[in-house]
Amino acid sequence: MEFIAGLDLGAGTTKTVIVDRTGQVVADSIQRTGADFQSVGRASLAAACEQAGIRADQVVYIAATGFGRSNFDDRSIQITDLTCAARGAHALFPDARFVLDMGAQCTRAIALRDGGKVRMFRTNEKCAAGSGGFLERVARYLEVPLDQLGQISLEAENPQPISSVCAVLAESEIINHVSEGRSVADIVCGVHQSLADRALSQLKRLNFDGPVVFIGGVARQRGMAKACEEKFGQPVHVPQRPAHVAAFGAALLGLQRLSRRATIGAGL
Amino acid sequence: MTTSTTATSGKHVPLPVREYRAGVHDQSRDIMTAWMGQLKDATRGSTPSAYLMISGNCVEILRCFDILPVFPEINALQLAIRKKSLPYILKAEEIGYASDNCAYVKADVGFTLSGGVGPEGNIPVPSLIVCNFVGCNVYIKWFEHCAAMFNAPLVMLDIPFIREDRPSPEDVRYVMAQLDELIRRCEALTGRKFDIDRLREICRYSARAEAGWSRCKELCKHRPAPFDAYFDSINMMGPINALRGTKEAADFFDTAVAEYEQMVAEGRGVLPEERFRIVTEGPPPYPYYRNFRNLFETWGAVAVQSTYSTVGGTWEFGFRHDPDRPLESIAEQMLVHNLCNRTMTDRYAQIRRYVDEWHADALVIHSIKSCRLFSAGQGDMREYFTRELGVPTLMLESDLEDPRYYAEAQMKNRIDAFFESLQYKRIRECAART
Amino acid sequence: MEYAAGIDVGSTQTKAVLVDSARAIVARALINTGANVKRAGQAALDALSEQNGVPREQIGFVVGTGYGRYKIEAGNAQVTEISCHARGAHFLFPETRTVIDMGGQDTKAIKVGPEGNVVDFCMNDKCAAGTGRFLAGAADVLGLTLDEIGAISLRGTQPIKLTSVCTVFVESDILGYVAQRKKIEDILAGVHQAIAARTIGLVRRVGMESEITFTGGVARNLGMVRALEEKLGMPLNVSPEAHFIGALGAALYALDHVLAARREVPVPTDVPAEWVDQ
Amino acid sequence: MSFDEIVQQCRDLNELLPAQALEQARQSRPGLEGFAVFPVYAPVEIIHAAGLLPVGLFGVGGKLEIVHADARFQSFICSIAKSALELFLRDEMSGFRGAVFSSICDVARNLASLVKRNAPQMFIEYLHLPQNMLNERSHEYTRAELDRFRANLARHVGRPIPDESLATSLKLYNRVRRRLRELYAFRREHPGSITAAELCTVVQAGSRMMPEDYAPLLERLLKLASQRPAHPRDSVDVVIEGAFCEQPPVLLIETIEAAGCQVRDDDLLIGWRWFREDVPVNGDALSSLATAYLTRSEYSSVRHDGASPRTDGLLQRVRSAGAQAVIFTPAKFCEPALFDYVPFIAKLDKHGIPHLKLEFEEKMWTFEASRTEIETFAESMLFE
Ligand SMILES: Nc1ncnc2c1ncn2[C@@H]1O[C@H](COP(=O)(O)OP(=O)(O)O)[C@@H](O)[C@H]1O
Ligand SMILES: Nc1ncnc2c1ncn2[C@@H]1O[C@H](COP(=O)(O)OP(=O)(O)O)[C@@H](O)[C@H]1O
Ligand code: SF4
Ligand code: SF4
Ligand code: SF4
Repeated sequence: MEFIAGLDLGAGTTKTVIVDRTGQVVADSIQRTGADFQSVGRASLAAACEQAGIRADQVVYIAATGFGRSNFDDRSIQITDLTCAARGAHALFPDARFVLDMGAQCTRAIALRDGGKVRMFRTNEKCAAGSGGFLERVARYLEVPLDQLGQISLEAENPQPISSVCAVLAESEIINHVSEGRSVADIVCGVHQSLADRALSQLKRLNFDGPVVFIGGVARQRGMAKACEEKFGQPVHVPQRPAHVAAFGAALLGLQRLSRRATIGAGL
Repeated sequence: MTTSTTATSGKHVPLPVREYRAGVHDQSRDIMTAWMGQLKDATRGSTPSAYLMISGNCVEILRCFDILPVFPEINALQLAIRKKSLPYILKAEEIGYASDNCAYVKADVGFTLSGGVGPEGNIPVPSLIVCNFVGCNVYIKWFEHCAAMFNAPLVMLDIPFIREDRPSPEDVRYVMAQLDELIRRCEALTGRKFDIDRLREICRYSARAEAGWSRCKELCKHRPAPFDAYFDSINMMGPINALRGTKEAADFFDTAVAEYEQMVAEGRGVLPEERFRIVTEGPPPYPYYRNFRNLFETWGAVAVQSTYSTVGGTWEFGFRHDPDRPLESIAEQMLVHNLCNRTMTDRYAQIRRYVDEWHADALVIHSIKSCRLFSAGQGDMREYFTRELGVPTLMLESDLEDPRYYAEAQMKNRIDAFFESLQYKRIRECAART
Repeated sequence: MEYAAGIDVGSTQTKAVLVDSARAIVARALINTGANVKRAGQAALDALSEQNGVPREQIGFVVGTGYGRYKIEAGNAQVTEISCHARGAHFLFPETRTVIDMGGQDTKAIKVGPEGNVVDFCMNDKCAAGTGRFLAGAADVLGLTLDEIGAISLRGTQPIKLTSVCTVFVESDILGYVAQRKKIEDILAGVHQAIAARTIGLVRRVGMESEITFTGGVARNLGMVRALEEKLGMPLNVSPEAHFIGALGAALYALDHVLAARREVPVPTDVPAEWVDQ
Repeated sequence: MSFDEIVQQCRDLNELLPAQALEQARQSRPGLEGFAVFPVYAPVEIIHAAGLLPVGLFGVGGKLEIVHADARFQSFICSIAKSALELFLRDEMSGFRGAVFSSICDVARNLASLVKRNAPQMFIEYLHLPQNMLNERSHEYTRAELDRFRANLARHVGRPIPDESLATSLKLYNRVRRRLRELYAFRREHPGSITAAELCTVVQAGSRMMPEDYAPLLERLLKLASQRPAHPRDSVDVVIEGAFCEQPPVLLIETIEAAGCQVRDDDLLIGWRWFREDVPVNGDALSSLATAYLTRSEYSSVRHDGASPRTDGLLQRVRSAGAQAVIFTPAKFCEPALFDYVPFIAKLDKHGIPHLKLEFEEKMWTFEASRTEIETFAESMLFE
C-alpha cells in the first residue's frame, strides 16, 4: 500500500497527516516545532507512520507546507500554507466560502473559489496583536493551562475588551484588568472577542458574506469559536482537528500531484 | 495615606480637576449647533453645499454665494471627541485604507460609507468639492476620494508653498486665477453673479472675528491666563475657521474678548492655580481629549499658546481680511498667513515667539501618527528647542482620531516625569534666590 | 533606626529596596509582577521587612514608582520611575550625566543634572519594540533562559540583521534565521545589536554626556552591556544593583521625607506655599 | 562588455553612497560636482545644464546605519526620508552643492526644511510643482518656478545657466528617456528577456550617471538585449505599482519573480522616466519643460490628475503590458501610495484583475512572509 503525507511545519507546531490513495486519513500527529525543521519534520512523520502502523518507505509522496516548508529536505513538493488550508477546509466543508486560519504567528483570512482554490487572502498586519502566540502569553500570565483557555472563556459574564494593537501593550492592559479585580474568564473572553473583531475586519476586506471554516491551533479554543460566531453573526464551522487542516490539505494536494504524475507516466 | 511634600522629592500634589466652562463655551456650542442644523436641513433641502478644508481656507467666497461650507475635518473631529471614530476607521480599513493612513480621512470615509452623508445622515452630499491644497498633501487624496464617492465636481486650488520670504508675483497670479475659476464654478452652480460688494461685507465680518481672536490670544500673555490656548481654543476654532465671515462669529468673539478681559482684570485664570505655562505644538488626541487635558491640569499647567490653533490662520501676528482688497487678501491668507503653508523652520520661529512673548516655561509637542504634515520632523524641533534654545521640551505620541494609539499609562508617566523635573527646577530657582 | 522603602512595580518585575537613615541599602526584593499588581507591591514590601527583620512600623515612608505605582496600597507617595532612576543612578555614580534604563516594556534615556535631577528624557515611542520583552521573546523561541542569552551573544562573529525589533514579530524573524541554519550566537548577537542601535538613537536625543549609567533589568544582560558600549564607544557604569536602581531612587525620595520630618534636612523656606506640606 | 557585465556594473554603482558615486564619475570628469535630488520628478535638466551631476537620494538605508535621523523623524515615517536626512547629518554629502526636494508629500516637504536647517552650508531648494494642471495660469506658474530654480542655482554655483546649455541637456535627457521607454517596451514584448531586478538596477544606475555616459550604456544594452535568449516562463504576468519614490530592495523584486511572477511593467523610479514623449527642444527650453510637465507626464500618485484619473492609467498599463495581475509595493508609511491603493484596487476589482499588496522598508533583509504571499497569489492563478 502507498501513502501520501502532508507536513505542516508551522511556527509553533508541526503537524503531519497521512492519507491513502483514496484520500482517507490514516494517521496524524502534532508536536512543537523546535529550532531544526528537518529533524522535527522527520520526527513528526515517524510518529504518524507509527500511529498508522506503516513503514516510512510506504510514504511515497510528501507535500510540505507551513513556515518551514522549504527547509524540509525530504519533501516531494512545497506548497504554501494558504493554498493547503484552503484545500483542506474545502474538503471538510464543501460549502465553505471563507477560511479563517489562526496559527501561532499569523492570522489569515482566505476567500475560496470553486474547488477550494484561493480567490483572495489577507494576512494580519504587523502591529496587530492577534495570533496564537499572544494567547499563549495571555494563558501564561493568567496562569491558565492553554488547553483550558477556550473553556474558561465560555464562563464570562462581563467580557473586558482590549484595545491595543500592540501585543506588548495589550499585555499591560490585561494586567490592568486583573488589578481592577476582573475575573479571569471575563478577561480571556475579552481577548477572544477582540481577536474575533480583528479577524472579522480581515474577512471583511474580502467581502465576507458566506459560510466560514475556522482552522488553525487557535480554533481548538471553543471560546474563540464562540466569539467569532457572535461577532460574525453566523455559524462558524470548526473541524475536529482544526490544527491539522493545512497538513490535510497538503496531503490532498500531494495526492492530486501524484495521480497527475501517474496519468502522465501512463501516457508515456 | 499621607501626602506630604519635601523639596528634594518634589512630590506632586495633584490639583483638583474642575470642569471649566465659561459663557464662551456655551455660545460657541450654540452657534456651532446652529450651523450643524443648517447642514442637517441641507441634506433634504436644495441649499447648495461645498466641501472645504480648514487650513487657510477661503470660506468667504462660498459664503458670498450662500453655498453652505462643509468641513470633513470637523466631522472627523466630532466623531473622535464623541468616541465614535473607531468603527468608521475600521470600515475604511475594510476597503483598503492602511493603518498608517491619516485617520481623519478614514473616519470621514467610513462615516460616508455608513450613510452618514446624504438624506439619511447629518451631512449634505456636496454639490462641489473645493480642494484648498494649503500645505497638507493628504487633502488632495481625501478630496479625490470624496469626489469619486459622490461623483461630485472637484475644484483644485493649488496654493504654492511658501519657499522664499514672500510669494512671487506668479504665485499670487496663479492663486488669483484659481480663485477666479472657483468663482466661475460657484456662479454656474448657483446661477448667481459674483457680487464683490457682498464679499467686502463678508470680509469685514471676518476681520472683526480675527481681531477678536487675536485679542483673546493676546490676553493669554497675562498671568494667570484667562483661558487655555490649546484646549479652550478648540471652542473658538470652530467659529474662526468654519463660521468666519458671519455676523454670529464676529459677535461671538466680542463676547469672548469681554469675558476674558474681565477675567484678566479680576486676576482670575482658567485654572484655580496656574503653576506652569506651556506652549503646545500639534493637535490634541481627540478620542481622549478630557483625559489628556486632566493630565496637564492636575499639574497646574496651562497652555498659553498653541500652534494647532493657527492652522486656519495666524491672525495674532496682524493679518486681517481686507474689505478693500477682498480677493487679494483671501489669496494672501491662503498663501502666507496660516501655519500649514509654511516651512518647519518658520514654525520653529513662531513657537519661539510664543515662548518668549507669552512667557512660557516649556514646550509640549504632541506628535500625531496620522498627521505627517504636523509631525514629520518634530524630533528635530525637539532638538532645536532643547539643545539650541534650552527650552524644556516634552514629546508625546498618539493620534488625533484613532483611539488605538493612545496609552494612558504611558502618557501619564511622561507628563508626570516632565513636570517633576520642571518642579524641581522651580524649587531650585526659589532656593537660589534666598 | 529609621527606614524608608522604595517599591518599583514594573511591567515585568517588581523591585523593592529598603534604606536606613544613613542611606545604606539594607534589603532588596525582586519578584515577578505577575497579574496581580497590588499583591506584587505588597509582597515586595513584606519581603523587605522579612529579610532584615525590620518591622513594618519602622519603615517611615514608602515611595512607589513604576507602572503600578498608583496600585501600591502602602505607598505614601508616587514618583515616576524616570525621576527615580536618575536619582538612584546619581546616588551610585555621582558623576553620571546620562542614564539608560532598559526595562520590560520601555527604554528610556535620561539626562541627569548635577544633583540627580532629571534635565531631559526620552522614551521609545508608543511602540514597545526593542525592549526587555523583546529579549525575553528571543530567549523563548530559542529555548534559552534570560541569564544565558547575553553571554551566548558575545560569541557571535557574524551578527544577523533583523528586519524589525518588534516583539511580536521577532519570533518569526528568528525562526526564519534558524531555518536558514544560522548559528544561535550570531542570531543573538544580531538581536542585541539591533536593540543597542535603537537605544543609541534615544540616547542621542538627550545627548551623550559621560558618565553613562545603564540601569534596569536588562543591565544584567552582559551581552547588552557590551553591545551598547561598542556602539557608544565608551564604557558604561553598570552596578550590581542595576536592576534595583529605580527602587533605590524611590527609597531615597522616601528617605527625604523621613529625614525632613526629623528636620535633618531643611526644607527651603522660600518655596512657594503650594510646594510644601499640605 | 556583455549584458550581464553592464548590469553588474550598474549594481556596483547602486551600492555606493552618493558621495562615492560622485567620486566614480569624477574619474572621467575631474572636478565634477554633484547635486542631490529627491527621487520623484526633479528638473534634472537644469541641474545638468549647470554642469552638475544630479544624484538620486535613495536606498542608503541598507548601506548606512540610521543613527541620527531616527531622533528627528518618528517611527511612522518612511525610510527614504530618514536615510536622506542621515546622509546630511553625517556629512556624507561632500562634493555636493546642494539638494532639491519637491512637493510630493508632507514628509518630503518637512524633510526639505530639516535638511536646510541641519546642513546650512548647502543650497537646499524646495520646488512647489503644480497640482492644478488645467488652469490658464498653470503654465506661467510652472515656468516661473523652474526659472526661480534656475536663477537660484546659477547664483549659487556662480555661473549663468544659459538657454543653449539647457537645450543641450534637454536633448540628452530626451535621448535617455527614449531609450528607457524602448527598454521597457522591449521587456513588454519579449517577456523573460530582461528580469525586473535587472531592469530596475539599470534604471537606478541612471540616477547617478551623467546622461552623456548613460545614454550610450542604454543603447549598448538595447542592442545586447535583442541578442539575449529570452526565457519566457510559465508564470503569472504582473505589473508592479506603488514604489515611485522609495525603491524596494532588489531582493524583494527578485523574490517576486522567484516566487512565480513575471514583471511586465512597473512604476519603479517613474520620477526619472517621467515624460511619456520627448520634450520639444525648439523655443524656450523652460517653457517646453513646463508644458511637458503639465501635459506629457506619466501618471503618478504624487500628482493630482484633474483630467485623466490615475486609475485609468493603471488599467492602461496592465492592459498594454498584457499582465494578469498587479502587485502593489508601497513603501511602508508612504501616504501617497497607501492612499492611492484604495481607488486602484476598487478599479481592479471592477475589472476582475487580481492584486496583492506587499509593503517594504529599506531595512528589510528577509522576505519569507512576502514570499509565502506571492507564492500563494501565483498558485491561486496558475492552477485555475
Ligand atoms: N491544546 C490547545 N488548546 C488551545 N489552544 C491551543 C492548543 N494548542 C495550540 N493552541 C493554540 O494554537 C496556536 C498554534 O497554532 P498552529 O496552527 O499550530 O500554529 P502554526 O501552524 O503557526 O504552528 C498556539 O499559539 C495556541 O494559541
Ligand atoms: N537575570 C537576568 N538576566 C538578563 N536579563 C534579565 C534578567 N532578569 C531580568 N532581565 C531583563 O529585564 C527585563 C525586566 O526589566 P525591569 O527593569 O524589571 O522592567 P520593568 O520595570 O518594566 O518590569 C526583562 O524583560 C528581562 O529582559
Ligand atoms: S512592538 Fe507593538 S506597536 Fe511596535 S511594531 Fe510591534 S506590535 Fe507594533
Ligand atoms: S494629515 Fe494632518 S492636516 Fe492632513 S488631513 Fe490628516 S490630520 Fe489633517
Ligand atoms: S516614500 Fe512616500 S511618504 Fe516617503 S517621501 Fe516618498 S512619497 Fe513621501
